[in-house]
Amino acid sequence: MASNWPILSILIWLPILGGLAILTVGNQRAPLARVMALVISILVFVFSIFMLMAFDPSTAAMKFSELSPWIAAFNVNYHLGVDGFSVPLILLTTFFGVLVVIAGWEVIQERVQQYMAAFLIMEGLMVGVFSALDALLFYVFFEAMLIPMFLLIGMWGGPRRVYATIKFFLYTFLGSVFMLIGLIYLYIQSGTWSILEWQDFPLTLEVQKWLFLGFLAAFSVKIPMWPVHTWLPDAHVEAPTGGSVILAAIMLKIGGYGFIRFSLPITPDAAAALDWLIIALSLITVVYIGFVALVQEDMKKLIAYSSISHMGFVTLGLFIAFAIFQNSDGGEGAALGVEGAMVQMISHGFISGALFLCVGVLYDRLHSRMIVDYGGVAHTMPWFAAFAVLFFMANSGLPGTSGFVGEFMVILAAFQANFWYAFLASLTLILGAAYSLWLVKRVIFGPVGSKKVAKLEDINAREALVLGTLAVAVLLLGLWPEPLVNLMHASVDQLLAHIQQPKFTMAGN
Amino acid sequence: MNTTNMLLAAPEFWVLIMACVILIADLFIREERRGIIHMMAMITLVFAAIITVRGDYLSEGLRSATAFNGSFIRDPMGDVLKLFSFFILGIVYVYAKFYLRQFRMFRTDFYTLTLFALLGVMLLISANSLVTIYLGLELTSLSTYALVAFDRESKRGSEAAMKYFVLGSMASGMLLYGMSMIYGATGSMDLADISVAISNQDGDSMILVFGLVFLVVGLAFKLGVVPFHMWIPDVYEGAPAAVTLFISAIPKMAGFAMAYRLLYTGLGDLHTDWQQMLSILAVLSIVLGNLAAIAQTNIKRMLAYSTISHMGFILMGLLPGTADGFGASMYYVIVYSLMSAGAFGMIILLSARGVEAEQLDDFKGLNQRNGWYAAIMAMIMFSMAGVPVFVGFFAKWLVIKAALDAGLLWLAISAVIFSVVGAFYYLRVIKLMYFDEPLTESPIDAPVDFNAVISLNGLLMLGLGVFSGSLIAVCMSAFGA
Amino acid sequence: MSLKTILLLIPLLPLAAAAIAGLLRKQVGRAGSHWVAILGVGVSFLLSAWVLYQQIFLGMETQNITIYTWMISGGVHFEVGFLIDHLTTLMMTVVTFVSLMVHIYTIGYMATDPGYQRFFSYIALFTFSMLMLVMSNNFMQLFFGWEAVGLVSYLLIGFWFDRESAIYAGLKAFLVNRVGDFGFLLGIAAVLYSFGSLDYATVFAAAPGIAGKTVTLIPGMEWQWITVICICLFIGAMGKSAQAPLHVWLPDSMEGPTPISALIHAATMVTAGIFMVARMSPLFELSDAALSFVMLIGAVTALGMGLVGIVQNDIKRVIAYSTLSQLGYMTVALGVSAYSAAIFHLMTHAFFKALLFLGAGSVIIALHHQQDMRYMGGLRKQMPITWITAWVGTLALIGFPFMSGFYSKDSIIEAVAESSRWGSEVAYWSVLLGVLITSFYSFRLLYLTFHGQPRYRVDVGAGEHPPDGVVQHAPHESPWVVTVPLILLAIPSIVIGYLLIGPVLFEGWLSDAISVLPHNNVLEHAAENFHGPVAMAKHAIGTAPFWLMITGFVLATFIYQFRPALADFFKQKLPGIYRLLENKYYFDELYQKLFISRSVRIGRGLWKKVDAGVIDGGLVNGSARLMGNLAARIRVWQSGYLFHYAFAMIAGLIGILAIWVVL
Amino acid sequence: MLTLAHFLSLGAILFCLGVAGIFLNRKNVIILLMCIELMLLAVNMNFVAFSRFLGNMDGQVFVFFILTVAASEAAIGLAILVVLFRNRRTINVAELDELKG
Repeated sequence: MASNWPILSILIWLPILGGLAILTVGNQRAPLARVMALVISILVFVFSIFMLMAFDPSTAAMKFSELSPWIAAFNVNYHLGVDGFSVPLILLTTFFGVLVVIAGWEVIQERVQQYMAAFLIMEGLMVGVFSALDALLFYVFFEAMLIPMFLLIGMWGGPRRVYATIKFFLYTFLGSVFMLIGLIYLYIQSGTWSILEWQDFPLTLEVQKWLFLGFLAAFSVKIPMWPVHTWLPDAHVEAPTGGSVILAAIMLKIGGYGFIRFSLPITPDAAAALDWLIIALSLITVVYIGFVALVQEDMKKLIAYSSISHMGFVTLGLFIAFAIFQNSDGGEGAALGVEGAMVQMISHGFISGALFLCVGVLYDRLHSRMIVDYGGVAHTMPWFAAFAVLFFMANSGLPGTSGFVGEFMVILAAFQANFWYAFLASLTLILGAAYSLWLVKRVIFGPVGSKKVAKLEDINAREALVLGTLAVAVLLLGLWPEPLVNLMHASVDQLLAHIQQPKFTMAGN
Repeated sequence: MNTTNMLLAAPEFWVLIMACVILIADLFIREERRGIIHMMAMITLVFAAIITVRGDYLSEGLRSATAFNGSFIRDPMGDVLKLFSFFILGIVYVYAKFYLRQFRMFRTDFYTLTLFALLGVMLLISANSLVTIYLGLELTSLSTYALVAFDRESKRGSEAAMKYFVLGSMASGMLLYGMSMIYGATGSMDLADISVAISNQDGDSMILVFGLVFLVVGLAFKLGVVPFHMWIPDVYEGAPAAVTLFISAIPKMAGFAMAYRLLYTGLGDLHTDWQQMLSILAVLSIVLGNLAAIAQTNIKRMLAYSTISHMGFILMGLLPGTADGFGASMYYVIVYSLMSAGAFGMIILLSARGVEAEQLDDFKGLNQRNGWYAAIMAMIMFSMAGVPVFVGFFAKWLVIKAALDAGLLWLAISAVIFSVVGAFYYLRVIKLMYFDEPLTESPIDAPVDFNAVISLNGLLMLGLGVFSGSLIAVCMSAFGA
Repeated sequence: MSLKTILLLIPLLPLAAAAIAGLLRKQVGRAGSHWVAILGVGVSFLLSAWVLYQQIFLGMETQNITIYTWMISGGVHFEVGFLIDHLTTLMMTVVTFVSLMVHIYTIGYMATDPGYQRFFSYIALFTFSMLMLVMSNNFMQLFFGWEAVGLVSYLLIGFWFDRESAIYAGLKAFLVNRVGDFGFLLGIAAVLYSFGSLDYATVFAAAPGIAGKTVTLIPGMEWQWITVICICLFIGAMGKSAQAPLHVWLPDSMEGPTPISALIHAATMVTAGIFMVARMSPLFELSDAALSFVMLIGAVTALGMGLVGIVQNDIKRVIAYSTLSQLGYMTVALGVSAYSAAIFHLMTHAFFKALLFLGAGSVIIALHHQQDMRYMGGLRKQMPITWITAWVGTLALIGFPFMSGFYSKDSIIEAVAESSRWGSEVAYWSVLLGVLITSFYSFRLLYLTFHGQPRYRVDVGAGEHPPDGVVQHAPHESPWVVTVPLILLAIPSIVIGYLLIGPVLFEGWLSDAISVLPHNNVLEHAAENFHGPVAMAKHAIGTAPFWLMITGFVLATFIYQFRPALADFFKQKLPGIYRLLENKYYFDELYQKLFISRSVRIGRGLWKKVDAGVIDGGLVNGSARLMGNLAARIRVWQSGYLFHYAFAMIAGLIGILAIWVVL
Repeated sequence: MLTLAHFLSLGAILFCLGVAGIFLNRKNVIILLMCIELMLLAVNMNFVAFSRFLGNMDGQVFVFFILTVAASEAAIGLAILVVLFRNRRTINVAELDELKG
């Protein structure tokens, strides 16, 4: 493996250019489009494995950096690089890149080339988000990603797809433009777009607060947090299965990643000063959304709400650090919180992706997402039922599955900050189990719900492959998270050391 | 300073001559062979570009050169704008030929009028005194008045022309009134002299500001900024698509140049005053333009309101009064012209024999009829909405930065919020193309040159975005930034 | 083979068996799946026994082995490892033994069930989880096993997933357990916070250091930190060991197949809470308040649940309530610091309660899944082995001298009597009264099932699902796969107490795992009076518990053998009490109202009103509507009239003039 | 003695008349054309006055340009008027409202 390859550029541009190439295949040759998409996505995944193998987790420095001028007049650079935060997320992205292609193999019959291309282009853009070290480049990827998703939901989505997709687009767009203003402001102040340089750029507390709120607007919508979460259930419900999977598994993570890359290191003092806000919102998200998920009648909506609730742990884990610093001397729990948030993101990627795929399996057969239309699926689809129960259990945070790890770490960390934070966060143990298993009870178990259910066929080899892969991932991560956590130690330590240094003192007040 | 180097105006002379040649040539060319006129017009543009590029007028250390006793100026900014005017007019001609042929309006008048308008635009771009500004403006305006009524059978066209004419003349009157005040306060017509006079003079700023207000009004009308925008929707809708295409793409560049010359070269010392005026006008345009566009069902009219909001953004770039700001505005205006040309090109493309595709519904299901055309339109729409990686985003980014440079955070915030509102109606077009079923299955066909140009136009949206550094660098260096 | 390999094999063999039986169903077939499961669990049992042997006779040291590092984060090493001391080994042996018995029994019990292989897979998986729980050397792995057994319990309760009541019971069990786990997890977090580690050894060593530390969780109330930790942990135990008020899931769990009731809901899983508290004795010892709390909860459960057992008609439910009551005994023992008594009772209870459940199962298959005792009777003739073993189980349960239950239960009662803990009088009277009640309902069960006249009739043409009181075939004794486990369980039910009371309770065999502060050591007094098991039994004849037990026996005999009408008489005379017991103190209704309906209402309110109403309807779509309305309004300004346009321009001009020239 | 202020006032009044005519008149388009001429003449008045009082000829030169342009403007305006009348058979300002919204 030649270590001087522009591996990140390959990971970004191979799927994008490949996607554009697929577009030229045309409507008539769907099989060719599928095969091309599969080959490209596997190739990308293989490259990302190369990257993982060459990645040295022992330092926090950016690796595989690439730097060349892009908009020289404003000091904007094509600057890429990865650290312990980005690598797992990139791998998650490329992994799902392959899965969604397989998942959409037979399901999508119309305009296959556009469907596959949209996924590949989105994959490239998402890798771009995770590896951009130039703020404008980040923003460009961050926003451009909306386009393929917008089209995906709108073109292959459910009956209310237009409402859902426009809502999705405008919601996230509105959030991110505030960030843009913040970024431009930072450029005006600092003369650079480099995220890394910004991290050391002194800012007064007042300014930091405004910037923080700008970042918050973008990332809280993306992740999403209460009360700006309402786009997600609609988008998920209407999106085609693959779209839901990518949306839940990766796109939400971009919000969390943004907090890690921007909010925490660039405006650490504001984050410290406003941590109560994020913690409060996170806890509301966890509990409130848990209750809402409980009463959903649409499977996808339930999973969507459950995603939101789980994302509450990410923000909680990230911002709990400040409360821990105030409480204890060592602040070691802070690392637990941040790493827990990261693990939660990866794990939630697997689980929510798997859950949406499960719903997709049912939807493909019965064309309904409503819980009442099912019942007793375990009779006719035992293998599917086994997978579904596993994933729903993982969703409810069962130890031994990945779903447990992140929540466990964050709750442990939250306890270091405040008993009541941990108390409220732990409520998810009950709520998560309640909504997940209640759904299982109504859909998977029970007497056969209808004649249609009685005629269901169990999953085929392709579906089994997808779900099986995810099941392995979910279990592996649950039983041995150390390799994942090990990737980010250095980066987490550096981040935590960094955010304890007040920046505003350097700025003069 | 006082060298009367007529060669500086060589591009203008060339265009003038060719406009006259074409006017006369028409007498000798039969109707079936009118394609020759089109070729001649294209050649005019090509040579005008070559002449402009080859004009080696910059002597050591100077960034500009003047002619005609200082009332005409050649500088890099003017050259860039002129080059883009030629380029975009070339695009316009290709689109327009297709349209005019389909609608049986393929007459030489179109070419002569647009070339005269181009001459006016060029003059305006290079104008360095109140007189040349006025002349350039009127030359452009009078040609376009006539163009709007180009379809002599059209009720809407003649109504639009009448409205445009009356309002435009009124705006010229106001501009002139402002000029008279400036002249009265400074005793000069030459912008450089005016600038000097203002910086030396302390009293009598009352008349000056009074004049400034009128100038700004005239300018605002030219650009189509709220509340002087009322002509835009009606003219865009009423005029034939080919003319709308021209009006939306070319004169805006002159409008920007005029603003730069008048406000910065001439009245730079009144910066704080015009900054405030323009910021109010900008926010009004952005808000009203984007809002009103939502309610439209006619795509030409929708694009008209979208233009109004874009003009608000262009004004934002002028606010800081710095090279970066003007560069941003110029970048925006060029990008806008390209987007606008593409959008109207698509309308022309979809217009089937004798019926303009001016309803939004005409775009329904375009992706299923022809994926590539839909993709072009989608790129244009995303670009107009300011979604990255398309070039429109970078334009918005730069003008927002300019607003922040000027310390106008509130303006930047309202601009971005309403650009989100605006994104809604652009998305609606995409929704129609991609998510809806087509109303007709009839194939879309267009000549090769049209296809090539519209493809180029669409790809530019993406290409200029991905490789945005180059054009931005050109625009910035035009102002010496 | 190294010791580590052997120890690893003990849990992994059942896991492998579970995987094979579950995933390779087609390949191994029905017989293959039960063979593989039995083999896995059997070897696992033998290995456990070997370890026990090593410990007892060869003096093997306590082993604290790390298997692998699960994760390192925030300076904390999370590891998976084994702590093999006497307590662990005892549990391992009991678990694998009972599990093995249940495995064998299942061959007969589930013979015709289509989910045969799945069932074996589940119980093998359960054995694995339970072993991981008891063998753990740290809190995290404990929690792993803790939840894993909960998962298998959930799956097994809902094993017949076409039965609405079964899947409901499964869900209920899991959720109620989750409530307990909620506290447990907080407890674990508290442990980590206080000690910086989750390793038992580290934590227990550091425990005395935080005694006296206080915390204010609610303003104005200061608590001992250690009390908070212990109560949180104990909430977990309350869920798992079904202590009031988190007991509601256990009776419903009887919806599962009977072998499961024996294995999970009587012998092993439900005792995990007891095991856990005993394991945490170094922590609990530091908090008198927490122990009092534990003791009182146990006392309430012991008495209250026994009472409910009296009015149940479902044979399994009677045993289930009996289990609850016995778990209450164990908890009381924990509360008075008699941890080894609790563990001892746990062990004896595992045998005799498994025996009772399996006996009940034997009856149930004989009557074609009839579980209502009102339609049984007189089965002693057809099912002699079942009948005798049931008697053995009953005698053990009620604590008849020399039987295993006697030694463990009497020790507990004695320990409570010795205790001077706050509230120990209440506990004492509860456990004492409990003896009477236990005796009463146990004999009621025996009489109703095996004695008297049959209250069913045999009708060959009754069809697949005959009405209550009708069976298709005459009942007969169960096959050997059923009766052998019964016999094998009956033996320890008789002798294990006799054999082990000395070493386990009084000779400090468990002292390497359990620590008791001197002033709490209630068993010390009993140890002084202990002169061998025979003497203890003799001595018992003169004590209150013995006579209470006899009273219960006499009452039950009188009512159910001679005067059946008396039962109805009491029912009619004491309708209030009867209804209260019949409805299990209305806990289910209360929870339904208080939590479930309310949660659903809250959820729906938040969803429809706040999410869909305020946020989406108001802010999101509201702003969209606002924009639309504004757009429609603004549109009107573009009236089409030239003079309006001109006016707008002039207004604009005048506006700007007004601002800049006039102002 | 006539001062600059007098001339300017006259110019302003004429200009205002022209402007007011445009938006007050709701009848005839031709009147609009006349109003526009009036505005331009008002401006001319200003230029001439300024030129005279500043002693600078530029203003008066500009006036000639304005007059010329005004003439061509009138020509265009009338041409449009003719087209308009041909198409709609009316030159009533209040009826020119097909394009709106």
